[in-house]
Amino acid sequence: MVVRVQETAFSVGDEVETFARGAMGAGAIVSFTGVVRDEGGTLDAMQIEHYPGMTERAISKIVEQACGRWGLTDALVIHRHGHLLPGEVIMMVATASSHRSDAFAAADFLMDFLKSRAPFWKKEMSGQTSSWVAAKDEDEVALTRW
Amino acid sequence: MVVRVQETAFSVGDEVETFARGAMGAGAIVSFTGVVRDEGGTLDAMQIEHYPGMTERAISKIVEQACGRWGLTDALVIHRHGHLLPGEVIMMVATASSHRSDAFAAADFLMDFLKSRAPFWKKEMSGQTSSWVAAKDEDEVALTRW
Amino acid sequence: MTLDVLYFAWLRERIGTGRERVDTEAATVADLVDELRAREARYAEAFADISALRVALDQELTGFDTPLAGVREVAFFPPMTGG
Amino acid sequence: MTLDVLYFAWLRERIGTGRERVDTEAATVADLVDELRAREARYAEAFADISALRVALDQELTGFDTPLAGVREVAFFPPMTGG
Repeated sequence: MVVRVQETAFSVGDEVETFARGAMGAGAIVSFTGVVRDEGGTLDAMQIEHYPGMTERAISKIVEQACGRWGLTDALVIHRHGHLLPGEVIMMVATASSHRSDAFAAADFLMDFLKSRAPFWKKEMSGQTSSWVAAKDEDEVALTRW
Repeated sequence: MVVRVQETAFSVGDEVETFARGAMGAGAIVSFTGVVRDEGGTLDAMQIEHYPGMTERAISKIVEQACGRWGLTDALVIHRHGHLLPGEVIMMVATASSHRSDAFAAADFLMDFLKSRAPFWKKEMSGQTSSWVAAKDEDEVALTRW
Repeated sequence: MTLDVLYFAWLRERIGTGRERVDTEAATVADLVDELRAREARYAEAFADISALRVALDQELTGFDTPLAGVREVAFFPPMTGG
Repeated sequence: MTLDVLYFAWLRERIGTGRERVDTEAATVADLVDELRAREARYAEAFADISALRVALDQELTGFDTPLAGVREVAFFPPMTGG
């Protein structure tokens, strides 16, 4: 189980490769990667604020829940903060399990909870204006699935 | 949309990296990787037979269904055949979409259909014995989810 | 008509070949299976329980009651185990 | 008691600081919010609608009716938008 909160960019390919090599006994590996969309060319940049200290704790708690519930052999969460450009990777999760349904469910669960229970706040910058991304009601509703 | 059926090994990391770079506008990328398990040290090797010609057609049809149903911006399936050792990657799928729920659902769908609608047959080799892997009833049941 | 008949996995091993040309007047897949069964014990054994088998005509999955008219390639195999 | 009070995202921008020390005898988070609101217009505006806000005590999410006894760090912020 690895949780990393960092400002620097990372290579999804390298992370997935390393994770897959380390999880060879598992059989099933699922990864999710979130990328900054350019919103049809209107987005110049994204700023991600977080709550140092609480961020790592909150994510670790979510990952522990997932590991316990689906018997994961391994899990990885990397989330960036700071200044990001369209096309840059914001975050990724990876899960490893003996059963593909468990690996899928756990990755889906991690994403739902990271979305609205990990202390990150996104701000979008377009030209002279910037605005905080509002949480969506559907993100809160998604948690009731689990 | 890329479908590859091949005997040679491939790097999951390289494939995910390339896929993610090509799918930058999408926002959400999900990958699944299947690895040969060593079954507690009892499995020496796995032989995967396929039906050349039909394999590519069947997978392409499954991928087209997924793309249409979830509005994917891109999809990738790579499936190996031939002789594989424990720890080797058997296959992977990747999906790209604007919405993470669509990317997850499409990857899950692809796996369910590749499992029992793409003409591959696995044979497990342990010491002097070898046996064809039997299809599971649950794999057939899984298709009714969609 | 002459068909290319293909066998995969344990069916291929039990019959002893992966591909053969078959001259037949069978109207449906089931009729063809009956003809094959009548050939030799290894065919009869291989096709003993067709509920354990799948069939593709010209590389499209289908059922055993499908007519063979116009078909060039018939493939028999056990349920698939991809992924 | 003296608390570290943290603000994030638009709440931080509206209040004009990300962190301050607050001397208070507030029994609950809601009481603390009332005290902050009474300070200045910028606080009153920022805390106008607490249904739009979340609170963490010592880095654990909680509700506005939670007692502050024993707490060292209080953080207020809008709903999170990670992932």
